[in-house]
Amino acid sequence: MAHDSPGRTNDFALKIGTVNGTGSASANGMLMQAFFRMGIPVSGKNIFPSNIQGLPTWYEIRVNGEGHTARTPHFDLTVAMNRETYAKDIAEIESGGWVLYDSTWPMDEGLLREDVNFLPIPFAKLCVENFEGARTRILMTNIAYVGALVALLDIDKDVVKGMLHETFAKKQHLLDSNELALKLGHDYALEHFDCPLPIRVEAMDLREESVILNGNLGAALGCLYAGATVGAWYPITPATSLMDSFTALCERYRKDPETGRNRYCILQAEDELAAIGMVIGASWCGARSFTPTSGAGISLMNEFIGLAYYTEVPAVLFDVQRTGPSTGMPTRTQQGDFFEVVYASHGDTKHIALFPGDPAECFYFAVEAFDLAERFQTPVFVVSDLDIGMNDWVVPKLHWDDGYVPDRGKVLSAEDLEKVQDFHRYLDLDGDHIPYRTLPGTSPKGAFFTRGSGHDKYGRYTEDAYPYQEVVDRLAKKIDSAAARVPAPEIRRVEGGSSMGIVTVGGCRGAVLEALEDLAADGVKLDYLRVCGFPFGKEVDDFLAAHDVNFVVEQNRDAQLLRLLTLETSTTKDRLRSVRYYGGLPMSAFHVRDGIQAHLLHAEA
Amino acid sequence: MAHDSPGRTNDFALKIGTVNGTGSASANGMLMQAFFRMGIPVSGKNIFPSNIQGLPTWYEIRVNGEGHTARTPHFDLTVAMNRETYAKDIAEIESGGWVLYDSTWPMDEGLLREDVNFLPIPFAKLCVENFEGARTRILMTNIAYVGALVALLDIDKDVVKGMLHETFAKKQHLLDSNELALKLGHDYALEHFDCPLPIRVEAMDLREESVILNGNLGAALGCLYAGATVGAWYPITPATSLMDSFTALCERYRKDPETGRNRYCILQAEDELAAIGMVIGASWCGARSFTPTSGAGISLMNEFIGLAYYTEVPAVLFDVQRTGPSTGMPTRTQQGDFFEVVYASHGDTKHIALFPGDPAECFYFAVEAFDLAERFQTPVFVVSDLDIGMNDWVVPKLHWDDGYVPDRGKVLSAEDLEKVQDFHRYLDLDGDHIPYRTLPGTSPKGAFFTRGSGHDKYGRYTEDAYPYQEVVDRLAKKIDSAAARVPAPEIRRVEGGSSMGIVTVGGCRGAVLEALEDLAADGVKLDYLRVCGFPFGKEVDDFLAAHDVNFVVEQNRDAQLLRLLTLETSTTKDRLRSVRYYGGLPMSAFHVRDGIQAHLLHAEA
Amino acid sequence: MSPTVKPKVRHPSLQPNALGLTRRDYEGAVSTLCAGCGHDSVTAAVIQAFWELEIPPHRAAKLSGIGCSSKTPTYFMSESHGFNSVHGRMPSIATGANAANRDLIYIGISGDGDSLSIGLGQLCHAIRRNVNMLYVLENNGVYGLTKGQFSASADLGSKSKRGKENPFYPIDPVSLALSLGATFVARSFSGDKAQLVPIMKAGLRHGGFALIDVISPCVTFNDHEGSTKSYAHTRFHQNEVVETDFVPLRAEITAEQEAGSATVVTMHDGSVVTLRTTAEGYDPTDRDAAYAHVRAAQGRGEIPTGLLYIETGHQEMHQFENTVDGPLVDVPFDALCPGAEALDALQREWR
Amino acid sequence: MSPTVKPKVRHPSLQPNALGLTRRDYEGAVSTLCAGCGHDSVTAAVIQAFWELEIPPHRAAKLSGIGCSSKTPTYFMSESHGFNSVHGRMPSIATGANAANRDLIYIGISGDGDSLSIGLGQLCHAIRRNVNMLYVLENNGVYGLTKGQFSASADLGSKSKRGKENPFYPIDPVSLALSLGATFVARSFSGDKAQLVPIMKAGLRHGGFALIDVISPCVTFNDHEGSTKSYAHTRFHQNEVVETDFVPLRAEITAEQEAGSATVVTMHDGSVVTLRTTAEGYDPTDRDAAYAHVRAAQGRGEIPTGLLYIETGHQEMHQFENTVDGPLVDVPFDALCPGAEALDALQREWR
Ligand SMILES: Cc1ncc(C[n+]2csc(CCOP(=O)(O)OP(=O)(O)O)c2C)c(N)n1
Ligand SMILES: Cc1ncc(C[n+]2csc(CCOP(=O)(O)OP(=O)(O)O)c2C)c(N)n1
Ligand code: SF4
Ligand code: SF4
Ligand SMILES: [Mg+2]
Ligand SMILES: [Mg+2]
Repeated sequence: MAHDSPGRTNDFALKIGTVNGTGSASANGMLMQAFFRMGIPVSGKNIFPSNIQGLPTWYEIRVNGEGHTARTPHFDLTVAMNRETYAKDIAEIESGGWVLYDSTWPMDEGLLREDVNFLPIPFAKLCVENFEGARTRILMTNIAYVGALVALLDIDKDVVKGMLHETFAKKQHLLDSNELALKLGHDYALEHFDCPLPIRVEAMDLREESVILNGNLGAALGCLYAGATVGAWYPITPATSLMDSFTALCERYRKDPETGRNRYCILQAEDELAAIGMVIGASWCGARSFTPTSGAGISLMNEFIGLAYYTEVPAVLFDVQRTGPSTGMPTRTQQGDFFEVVYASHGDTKHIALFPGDPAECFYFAVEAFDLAERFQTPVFVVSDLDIGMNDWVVPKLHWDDGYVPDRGKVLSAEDLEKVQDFHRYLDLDGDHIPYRTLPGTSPKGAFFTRGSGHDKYGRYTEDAYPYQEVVDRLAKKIDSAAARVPAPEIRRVEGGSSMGIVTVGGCRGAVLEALEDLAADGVKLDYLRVCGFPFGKEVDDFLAAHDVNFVVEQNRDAQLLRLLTLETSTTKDRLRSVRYYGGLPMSAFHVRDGIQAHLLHAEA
Repeated sequence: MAHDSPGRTNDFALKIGTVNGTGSASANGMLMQAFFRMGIPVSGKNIFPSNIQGLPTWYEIRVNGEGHTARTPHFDLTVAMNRETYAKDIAEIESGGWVLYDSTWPMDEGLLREDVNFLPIPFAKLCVENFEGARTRILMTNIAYVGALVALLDIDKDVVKGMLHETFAKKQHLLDSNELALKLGHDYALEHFDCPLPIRVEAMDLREESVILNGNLGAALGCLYAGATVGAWYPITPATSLMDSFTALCERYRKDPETGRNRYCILQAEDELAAIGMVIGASWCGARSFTPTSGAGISLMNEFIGLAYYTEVPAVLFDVQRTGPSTGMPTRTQQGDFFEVVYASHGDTKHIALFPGDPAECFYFAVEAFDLAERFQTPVFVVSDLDIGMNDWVVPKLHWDDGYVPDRGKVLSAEDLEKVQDFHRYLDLDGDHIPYRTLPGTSPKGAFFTRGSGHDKYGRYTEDAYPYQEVVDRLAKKIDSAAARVPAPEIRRVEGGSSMGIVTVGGCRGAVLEALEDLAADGVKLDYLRVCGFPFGKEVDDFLAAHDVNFVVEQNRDAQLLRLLTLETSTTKDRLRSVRYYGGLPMSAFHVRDGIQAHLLHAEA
Repeated sequence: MSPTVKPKVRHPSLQPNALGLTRRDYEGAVSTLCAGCGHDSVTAAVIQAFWELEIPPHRAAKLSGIGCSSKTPTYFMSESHGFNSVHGRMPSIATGANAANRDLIYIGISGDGDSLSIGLGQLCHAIRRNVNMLYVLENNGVYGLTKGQFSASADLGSKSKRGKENPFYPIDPVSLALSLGATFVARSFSGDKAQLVPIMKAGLRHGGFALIDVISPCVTFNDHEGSTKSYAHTRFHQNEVVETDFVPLRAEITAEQEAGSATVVTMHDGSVVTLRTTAEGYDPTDRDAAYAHVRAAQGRGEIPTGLLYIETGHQEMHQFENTVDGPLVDVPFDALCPGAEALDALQREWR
Repeated sequence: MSPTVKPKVRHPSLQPNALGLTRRDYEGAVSTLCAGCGHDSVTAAVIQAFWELEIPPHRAAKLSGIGCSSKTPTYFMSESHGFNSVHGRMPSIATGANAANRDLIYIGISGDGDSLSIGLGQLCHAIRRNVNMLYVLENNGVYGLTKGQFSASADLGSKSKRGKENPFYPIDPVSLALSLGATFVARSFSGDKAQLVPIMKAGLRHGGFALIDVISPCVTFNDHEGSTKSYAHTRFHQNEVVETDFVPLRAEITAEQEAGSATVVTMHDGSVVTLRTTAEGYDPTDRDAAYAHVRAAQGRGEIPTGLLYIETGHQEMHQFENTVDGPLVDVPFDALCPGAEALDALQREWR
C-alpha cells in the first residue's frame, strides 16, 4: 500500500471519468455545489466529447481554500467509472493519490500502480442489488460515488442531503432512491477505508457573497438587463447555451403580465449569415440586438460585419471561442479568434472588442457592449470562450444599479429633427467623430439611405476619392476613440513595482494570478495587467512601456494578443515575451510558471 | 488666349471625359494602342462608374518617353465630351493646358479659364451631317475626337488607319464610316488650330519586346499554362474579366481536337461560398483549381479557407482588390485586403500570398501559385487589384519555358503506395513539415478521411491536447517554410547604398520608381524593395534591418503592409514610416514623393 | 453627347391623395439605370401603389441587396429610410427590422441573381417565417450589374447575347414559393403597370410575406431575339390567369355583387381584393391546384401572370413568435429590465 | 458502467460479392452515435447497397457536412476517401470533386439542418446542376448534434421534447426537389432497410443527382410522443407509393415480363429499375403528377415513400459543361498547356 501524501485540507483536485449521456453531469454538478455550499473556493471543469452519448467524458473539480481554482493538470484523486479510460485516468494521478473505482468488474492487474491507493467499491453491484431498471441503476451509480466521496473527503452530508431535498422536493420516490444511493456509497466507504482521507474539506465562509455562474448565463443575463429585445442565432457549441439561457430568462421576465405576449423576439436563423443580418436589421430599426456564436460563425459573418462597420449600424456579437482552426475541437477551449474578430471583413476595418475574464464579467461586459455599440454605432464583440461560457465558476454576487440608463447614442427623435435645418447621416457635428443617426419611421425629415457602397459625409453615393476618404478617415478615428471607453484593464502592482510585467486576457486570469504567487515565492516578482477591451487604452500602453519585459500569457498558437499589442500600442517589440498554451484545456498556473521560467533561464543563459 | 506650355515631346497626360455605354471605350483603347504601336511608353486608365449606362466615365492616357507611365493626377489636355462633367474636367487641367470639347453646344461662359487653351470642334454637328442613325452618330463622334487628337498630337495617321483596317477587315461599310469620322476630326483640327500642339508624340522603338496586357488576362493565361482544369467563380467586379478571359482562352486552346469536348470545367457557382467549396473539392480530387474574386468574396470564403488550411487541401484564389470596406467603390482600386487574406478564417491560421506588380507578373505568379499550393498543400492567394487587373498596361513580352513541369507536390501514386507499409495522411516523414497526400480513387491503401475537426498526425479524429498540437505546430512551420519559396522581392540599390529604403507592393511599383528618380534629383537617394510574396523571406528582413528608415508605400488606410512587416519580420517598429494613398485611384509618383518629403521635413523639424 | 438624363419618373397628374401628397412626393433620386430598363417601370409602379394606398413615406422602409434591381429603392420615396445592403442577404435584414418594428411597412426589392443564387436560402427562409413584407423580385434572367451572365432563372435553352444557350433547368420563384408554403404568390411584368399596381397594393396589405416575381427585361444584356426574358417574348407569352382588383378599406365595399365567378379576399386591414380568373376553374386559394396550373402552363411555354395564390388566416412571424402588439423598439426600458431586486432573488437560486 | 460499445455494424453472412469482398470490407469505424440512432441503420443500408453493387470501395468518395448524420461516412467503407467538410457546404465540394474526376462514385450524407437550413442554397443548386451523385438526407426534424433544436423539416405542430410546438411550415425535401427539376427523388425510412437498399442502388446507378430523403429518427431528441419524426409516427404513417426493385446489369433482364402495371426504367449503365406503384394510376415518371400526389398524401398526414420520381435521358453536369470523357485529372499536362510557340503567336495579337 502506497504512502499517503501529507494531509491537505481544502487543497486538492479530483477527476471523475464517466461516459456521456449517463447522467453523471448532474451528480458531478451536485458535488461541485456541495463544496460551494460549504463556503470553500471551488471550480468544476467539464471535459466532454463532441458527441451526444456513449463516449468518455470527464469532470474535474478543484478545491482550494486560497481561492486558486484555475484548472490544474495534477489530480490527487480520480473517480474511475469508465473502464475505457482506466489506463489514462490512473496514469494521470499524482504519486500518493487515490483511485476510486467500480470494483464490480475486477481491475486489470496491469493497471495497478504501486504509488497510488486504490479504493474499490462495487458501485454497479450495489445498485443492481438495490434498484430496479437499467436506467435507474446507472443514474444511482452516479449518486453512489458522490456518497463515497462525501465520506472520503469529509463533505458535509447535510449539505448534500439538502440539495437532494431541493431537487426532488416534489418527487418523494426519487428522493428516497437518491438518498439510498448516497447512503450506499457513503457507508461502504466508511466501512472499508479509513475516512476521511488526508485530502479533505473543512467548511469556510465564502458562500455569502458569491454565486455559481457560467459565462453564457451571465452574458444572457447581461442582454436581458441591457434591454436587448431581438436575439438572432444559429446553434453552435459552445455558444448555444447563451441563447438557451436568454430564452429561459425572457420567458420568466419578459412576458407581458396581462397578455402573456413576449417583449422580445428570438429568431433561430437558417445560418450565421442570416443571424447577423437579422441583428443588423433590428439594430438599424433601433432595437438592442445581438447574436451569440463561435469562430466558424464569425468567419461566415465577415461580409456583414464590414457592412455594419461601414454603414455605422450597431451590433453586438458574442464569440464564445472554441479550439480552431476550422471545426477544430468544438468541445475544447481556446483564445484563437482575436485577429479574426478585431480585423473582421475585407478592406480597412477595426472593431471594438471586450474580453471578460470570468462569468461575472460576461454579465457586466454584455451590458457595456450594448452601450458601446450604440454610442459608437458599430459592431462590438464580447469575446469569451468555452471554459468561461460553459463551465460553472464561483464568482462574486452580481450587482445591478437601478439608476442605469442605457446609452442609446446619438439618435435624433422627431422633435430633435424639427429643430435642425436638415439632417445628414454622416456629418461629424460634435468633433467626436460620431455622426447622428435616425431610426426608420421617425419622420420624413429623418429619412436617409443606408448603403455599403461608397458614400460621402452627407450619406450620398459617391465614387470620388476625397469624399470617400473623409468618411473612412473619420471611421478610423471613431474606433480609436473608443479606447478611452472600453473597460479598463485589471492591474496589480507588486510592492514597489517591478521591471517585469505579465499581461494576459480573459480566462487566463486565475492561472496567472496563482502563478504570480508561486513565482513570488521563488523570488520572481511581476506586475500584472489583464486586457479587458480593444482598442487598447492608455493604461495598457503605459504598462508595457513601464516594464522592460512583459510576458504575454494567452491560449492560442500564434501569440495573437502579443501581436495585437505590437500593432496597437506604442510598445517596442523587444519588450514582449510570449507564454502560450493552446491544447484545448483551460490554462493552468503550471503552464504559466513553466513558460515564464523557461524565458528567465533562457535570458540568464 | 493663354500661353502655351513649353514644347514637350512624348511626355504628357490627357484625360477623356465621356458617358459610359456610348462606345467611347473602344475609341480610347484604339488611341492608347496607337501610342503603343508608335513604340512610345504609354498607359491607359479606365475610371468608370459602377453602373452600366449613362453616367460619366473617364479614360486617362499618359505618354512618357522615359517609361514613367504610372497614373498622374496632372493633365495637359482634356477631351471634354460630357457636358455633365465640363466643370470638373476643365478645372483639373494644368495651367497652359488644352481643352478639346464638342462645340456643337455653346460652352458656358462661366467655365472658361484664362490660363488654358480651348479647342472647340462641333463633333456632334459634324457627325449629324455625315452619318445616319443616332447610335452610329454617337459612335462616330468617338472616332472623330480620335481623329482630332491624331492631328493635335501628331499621331502617326497610318498607324491608326491600320488599326481600323484590322478591326473592320470584313466590314467595308463600317471601315468607310470610321475612316470618314477619323478624317472629319483630323481635318477640322488641322484647319482651325496650329497642329501639332507643343505636346506631341514622336515614334520610338519600344514596341518590339512588349505587349499590351491587363492583369486579369495575364492571370487567366497563367491558369491556362499551369494546367488548371477546374475554375469556379461567382461574378464580381473587378474579378469577372479574369474568368471571362480564362473561358475565352479555354475555348481556343482546350477543346479536344477530335471531339470538340472541353478539357476544362468552368463552374459559375451560386455564390462565393460555393465557388471556393468547388475549388476545394476539385483540388482534393487532384485537379489544379482556382477561383477569382474580390474582397467581399474573400470575406464569404473565410470559413472554407480555414478548412483548406487545416485539412491541407491546395487551392488558388485570386483577390482582385477593389475599394473597401463592404461594397465600397466596386470600380475603384485599393490594396485593402492584405490582412483579410493572410490571416483569413477563425482560429490560428496564416496563408501564402503573392503580390504581382503588373499584368505580366499576374501571369508568372499565377503559375507559381499552383506550384506553391500543391507543394505546400494549402490555399495560396494571388493578390492583385482593379488597376492591375482591368487596365491595359504595356509590359515586356511574356516568356514560357516548355521545360516547365508542374510541381504537383507530395502525392502518392498507387505504385508508391505499394511500396509503403501503410499510409498516414499527416505524418512529417521528410522533416520538411509537409505530409504526403493521396487522391481519391487511387487505391484502397491510400484511403483516408479528410476532416476539419481535430485530427492527429495519422489523420485520426482527436480531442486530445497533444496530438492536436502536434499537427497545428507543424502547420505553422510548414507555412513559414514557404517564405523561402515565394517569389523573391524586387530590390534596387542606389549607387553605394543608402541609409533609407522604400518598401512597396503590387501596382505601386511604377509610381514609386518614378518618385525615386524625382527624389534622387532632389538629392534624396533611397534603396528600393518591392514585396512579391508572403510569408516574407530573408531578403525582406535584411533590407529592413539594413536601413534606419524604411518608407512603406501602399494603397490602404491602415498601413496594412507596414503592419504585416511589423509582425512578420524581425524589424523594429521605429524603422518604418508609412506613405499611403487610398482614394481609389491608382498610386501616383506625386503621392509617393509628397508623402516621403512630408516625413523628411517632419524629421528635420 | 451628354448623359441620357432621365427625368425623375414623372406622372401626368399631380393630384394629391388623402394625405395631401402627390405622386411626386413618392419619388426618389433620378434613376441611373439604362434607358428602357424594366426596373424603372417597376419603380414607377411602386410609386403609384404607395401613393394610391396613401402610405406616409416615412412609415415605410425599403430594403434591397445588390444589383441593378437592388439600386432602385434609391429611385422612389426619398422620405423613407432605405437600406441597400449586401448581395443576397436583404431578407435577413428585413426580418430583423420587422422583428424590431412591426408597425412599419416593408418593401424589399431584389433581383434574380440576388434572390435565386446567393440569396436563395434567405429568400426561402423568409417565406417560411412569413415575414410581413412585400418582396419584389425584378427578374430579368441575367446578372445585369455584372454585365449579363445567366442567372438561375434563365430558362432552359434561352440564348445569351453571344448566342450561348443556357443548359440549366431554371429556378422558378413562383413554383418554389408555392411549394414552400408562401401565402401570397404573384407574377407580373414590368411592361404591364395596370396589372402590377393592384397586385403591389394587395401585397402591401397582405399580412405576411408577399412575393411578386416581376419579369423586368434587361434591355442591355437580355432583350434580344432568343431570350425568354425579353420584352417581346414576355408580351407574347404572358397569360393573365388571375385579374386582380384591389379595393382599399375606405372605399365602400361592393364585394358581394362582385362575387360569383370572382374570388373575394378580405385583407387583414379590411381592404378587399377581388380575383377574377380567366382560366377555367382556376382557384387562387388552392395552393396545389395553383401549382399544377402554373406548371402546366409553363410547360406549354406560357408565362402565367397575376396574383396566382393567396392565403388568408395564416400566421406571420410575430404570431409565431408571440410578440407583443406594437413595435418592440417602443417598449420602455423599465418593462425590459427586471432590476436589482429581481437579480438578488434570482441569484439566491444559484447558491 | 462502460461506454455502449456498438460492434462494427455486423451482417449475418460473410459471403463475398463478385469482387471477393464481404460486407465487412464495406464497413468503417465503430459508430459513436447514440444507441438506436436512425443514422446507424442508414449506414447499414449504404454498406449493403455498395456491397451488392460490387463497387470497389476505393472507387467511391464519401462526403458530408457537419452533424450527427454527417459523421456517418466514418462508419462505412474505410477504404474510400472521405471528406467531412463544413456545415451545409458539402454539395459544393462534391460538385468540384465530380468536376475533377467524373469516374468516381459519389455519395453525400447530410442532415436536415445541414441541407435545409445553412445548406439549402447549395442543395438546390446541386440539384439544378444535376451533379452525378447519391445524396442521402438523413432527416430527423432536429439538429441532433447541437442537442435538439427544431430544424426546417420539423412539421407544423410537431412537439419538441420540452413540449413546445413548432409553428413553422416545414421545408419538404421531396416537393422542393420535384419543383426544382431533380431527376431522381425518393423518400424512405431508416427502419425499412428492405425499401432503402434498392433505392440506394438505383440512386448510385442514376446518371445524375439522386436525392433520398430518409426519415431517420433521433432517439435522443426527437423520438417522443408528439414528434412527427419518431419511429412510431413514421412507421404508422409511412405509405409506400412506389415499390422499387433494382436489377444490376449483369443479371439477365426479365423486365419485359415485369412490365404492365410496373414501370421499367433502364439506367445509363444498363441496369434496370422496376417501379411498381401501389397508388391508383401513379406515374413515377410524371414530375408534376408525382408532386400532386405527394402533396395530397402529405396533406392527409401520410408519409409517401419509395422512389417517387425518376427521369432518364436527362443531362448531367458534365454534359452541360461539355467536358471530355474520363476524369479531367487524367488529362496529361501537355494536352493542357499550349506551350511557348502558341504564347508567342497569341501575343502577336496584343500589339
Ligand atoms: C458578395 C458579392 N458577390 C458578387 C457581387 C457582384 N454582383 C453585384 S450585382 C450581382 C448580380 C446582380 O444580379 P441580379 O440580382 O439579377 O440584379 P440585376 O442587376 O440583374 O437587376 C453580382 C454578382 C457582389 N456585389 N457581392
Ligand atoms: C458554421 C457552423 N454553424 C453551426 C455549427 C454547429 N452545428 C453542428 S451540427 C449542426 C446541426 C446538425 O443538424 P443536422 O444536419 O440535422 O444533423 P443531425 O445531427 O440532426 O443528424 C449545427 C448547427 C457548425 N458546426 N458550423
Ligand atoms: S444592365 Fe440591364 S438591368 Fe442593369 S440597368 Fe441596364 S438594362 Fe437594367
Ligand atoms: S443525438 Fe440524435 S441524431 Fe445524434 S446520434 Fe443521437 S440519436 Fe442520432
Ligand atoms: Mg437579374
Ligand atoms: Mg437533423
